[in-house]
Amino acid sequence: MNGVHDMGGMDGFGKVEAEPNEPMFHEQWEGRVLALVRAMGAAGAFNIDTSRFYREALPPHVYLSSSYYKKWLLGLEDLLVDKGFVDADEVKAGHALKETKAPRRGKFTADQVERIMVRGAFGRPAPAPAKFKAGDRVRARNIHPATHTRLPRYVRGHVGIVERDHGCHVFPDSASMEAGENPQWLYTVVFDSAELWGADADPTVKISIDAFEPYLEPI
Amino acid sequence: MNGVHDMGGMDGFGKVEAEPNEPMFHEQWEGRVLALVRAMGAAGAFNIDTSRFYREALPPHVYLSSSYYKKWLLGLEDLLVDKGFVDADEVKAGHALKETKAPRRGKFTADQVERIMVRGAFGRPAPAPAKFKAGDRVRARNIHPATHTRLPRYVRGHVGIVERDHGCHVFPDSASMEAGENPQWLYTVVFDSAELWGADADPTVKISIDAFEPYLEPI
Amino acid sequence: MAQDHDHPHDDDHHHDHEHGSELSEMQIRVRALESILTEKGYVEPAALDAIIEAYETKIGPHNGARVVAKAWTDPAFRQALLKDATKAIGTLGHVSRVGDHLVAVENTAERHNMVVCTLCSCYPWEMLGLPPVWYKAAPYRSRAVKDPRGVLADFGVTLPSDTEIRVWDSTAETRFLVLPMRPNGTEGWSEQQLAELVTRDSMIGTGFPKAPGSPS
Amino acid sequence: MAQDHDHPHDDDHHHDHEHGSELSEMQIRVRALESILTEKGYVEPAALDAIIEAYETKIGPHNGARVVAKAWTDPAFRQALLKDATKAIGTLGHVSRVGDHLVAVENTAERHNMVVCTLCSCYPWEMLGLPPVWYKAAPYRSRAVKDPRGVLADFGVTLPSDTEIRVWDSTAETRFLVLPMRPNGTEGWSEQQLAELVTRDSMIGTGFPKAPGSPS
Repeated sequence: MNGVHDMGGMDGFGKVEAEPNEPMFHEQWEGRVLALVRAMGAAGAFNIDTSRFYREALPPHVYLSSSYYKKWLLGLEDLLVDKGFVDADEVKAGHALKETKAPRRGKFTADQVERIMVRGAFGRPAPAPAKFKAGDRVRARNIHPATHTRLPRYVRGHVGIVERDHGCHVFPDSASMEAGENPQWLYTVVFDSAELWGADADPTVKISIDAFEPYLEPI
Repeated sequence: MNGVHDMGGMDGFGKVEAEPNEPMFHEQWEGRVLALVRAMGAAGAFNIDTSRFYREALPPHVYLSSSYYKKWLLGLEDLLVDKGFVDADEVKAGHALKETKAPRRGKFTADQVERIMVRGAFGRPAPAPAKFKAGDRVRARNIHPATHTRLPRYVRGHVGIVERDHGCHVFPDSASMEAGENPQWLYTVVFDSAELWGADADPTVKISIDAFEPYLEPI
Repeated sequence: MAQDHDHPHDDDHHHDHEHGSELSEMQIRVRALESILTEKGYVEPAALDAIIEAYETKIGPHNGARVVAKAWTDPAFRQALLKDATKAIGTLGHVSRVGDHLVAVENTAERHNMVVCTLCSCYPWEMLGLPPVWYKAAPYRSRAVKDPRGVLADFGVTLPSDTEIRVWDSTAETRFLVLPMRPNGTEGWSEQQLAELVTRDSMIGTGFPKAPGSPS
Repeated sequence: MAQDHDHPHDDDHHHDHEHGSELSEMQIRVRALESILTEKGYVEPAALDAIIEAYETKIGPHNGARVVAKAWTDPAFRQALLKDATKAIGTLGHVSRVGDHLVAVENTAERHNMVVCTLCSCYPWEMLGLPPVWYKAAPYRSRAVKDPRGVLADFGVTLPSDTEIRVWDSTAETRFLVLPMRPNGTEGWSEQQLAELVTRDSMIGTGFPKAPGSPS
């Protein structure tokens, strides 16, 4: 979706402000939200792409004015309600009122923590040969799906060079909709700054994205 | 600027909700803000393009969460402070503390109201012949100025057809910076929906913008 | 998704205009700015009163409705309107306020026109009055250029699937007025009768004129 | 413009994390959701405690720093790291947690690398810990791909004007670790000494390693 989360190249957000000696969490509840999201994901209630989609789908002014972990909480609440793991009445009441819908992998318990401290593996066997190889010129397709995609707006329609081939990976556009993993070839595609930002762009800058094969067309 | 005001084609804002029997103003202060903006503009404190730029430059989360006339007020305050007509201390205090900086056309008085009830004239004599004519295929340039522009992001890089020639008009990109009127030819340029939104777009839809000549390149 | 049902954090989805406390804060703030600008001699309160009164009494969709009704009954005027709306309207004694570069666009059985301003809120004030909140708000501005049929559905408006839809994004100081199709069953009606059928939304392109005999 | 000076409506520019009352509301809300999920048997509080403890104790930029220091002292490891970072790091006994498709990108005198995730907050957690707020926030995400030199200036970092800047937008499940240039004056240093110089920001590309002798 062309949401406000897709902010590469936007103006108006001001300077980057780094906080010296920033703590891992600014409030105790932030760690709790992180743990809840990781635990419910590990229990099989959702995959990472679905959880991203729910954060992106927050109303834009909420997305922009909420802190990071607040967005995580709001997205998690929406997702759990939509998928039937929690009822909106339960969220209001603050405790369980309805039957449990078993998540795919069952209750998340403490002995599984070590497993989730390594990032999930998204590489998959290739269902078909790669269409592109390093050195190929490709155009990022001008697509505007209403659903989740990982092709940012700022590259759509623009021409870049395939630089690396990462093999086949779970396709977020499908996984986010719970429509299967639908593995696709993944490439690093690099763009000149002038191609993306026009003739006035800094000529010393190149920008790459990691693009799934359906995002690209040959030229 | 690539601000959040440039929202053509964005997703996530929900349904259009029309209010039956909507009043002209929902609160008394809204009319007052409108009148202040019109009066200060008519006094010569700013032109319409500059006032638009100050609204666009509000922090994005403020832009999205403020009502329409609140945006007008916030933009007006910022503009009057930046241009030296009002001091930030005066806004805090709620009354005048510093000397007056005379606006270009002087005090706005009640006898001038009729004049401003007709929209200003933005047509200007042509400084050069038009580069394009009806029927020409043109590409909207891929420009990303940090300052005010009226070329929306959703058409940049895309090809359309010149449909009408409106003569020469004040160029907002210049006027907003108080860099003169710099008149430019203005054209209605029409795009197929698939050109803008990809192969899945509704084929019965065409979209036009009014584009100043510097926004366009021949193809 | 979040917009589609009653979510527990709907309290986070508020906008300013729903908050009473916010509003009185705004009143104080606007009054303060008016005091400053008055004290500094930039404006006078009587002029502000007169501006508001002019908006409240002198402009509004009745102006556009009279233009549309005239075009429905006078083929020469219709031609002139479509050629140069500012000039054509300037010849009408009863509508004196019309800015430059007004463009009238005609709906037909084959083509429906719809007007938006994606970048701000450009709108033909002289013809239609101040725009409604929805015209200035993000849902309409964002979707009109990408999903006009979806937007029309929000208004309860359905067009035949093969009707061409032309969206006019008001990105300059041109202004657009939709000339809707004359309703059937109005043969022989006077301009004044016809003007009663012309709604604001029908001149934006998000609605149709009223049908004869429908509740006014 | 609005961002650049002390404006009267700065009170409107707040974000949630600056409001104490908001935070306690959040605490109540998070606790409520945890109760529901616990009561329904999806999670157990001890598992949540263990997750938080693992984040707080087992990951962090010290992991990345050891990898960088090793690459600075061991040319074969450096080669292997640049070829396949996941595989190369997997051979190190002391860094057991590394996900698939980690990519190490090397800074040189000619090219500086910088990593961003414009769409969300993708970041090599196992190597660097949880990302700082600025990495996840709109200013960095929006500007890194369009004005990386301006972003570097916000960090007080200046590069020669002819140095190529390569921005890596983390749009998939690949993760990027910048291998910064080894500081001058560190000849003969041990891996452990070198690791002390490697900052988190130098592995994102928004900073440099510390110089020898600089305050730690």
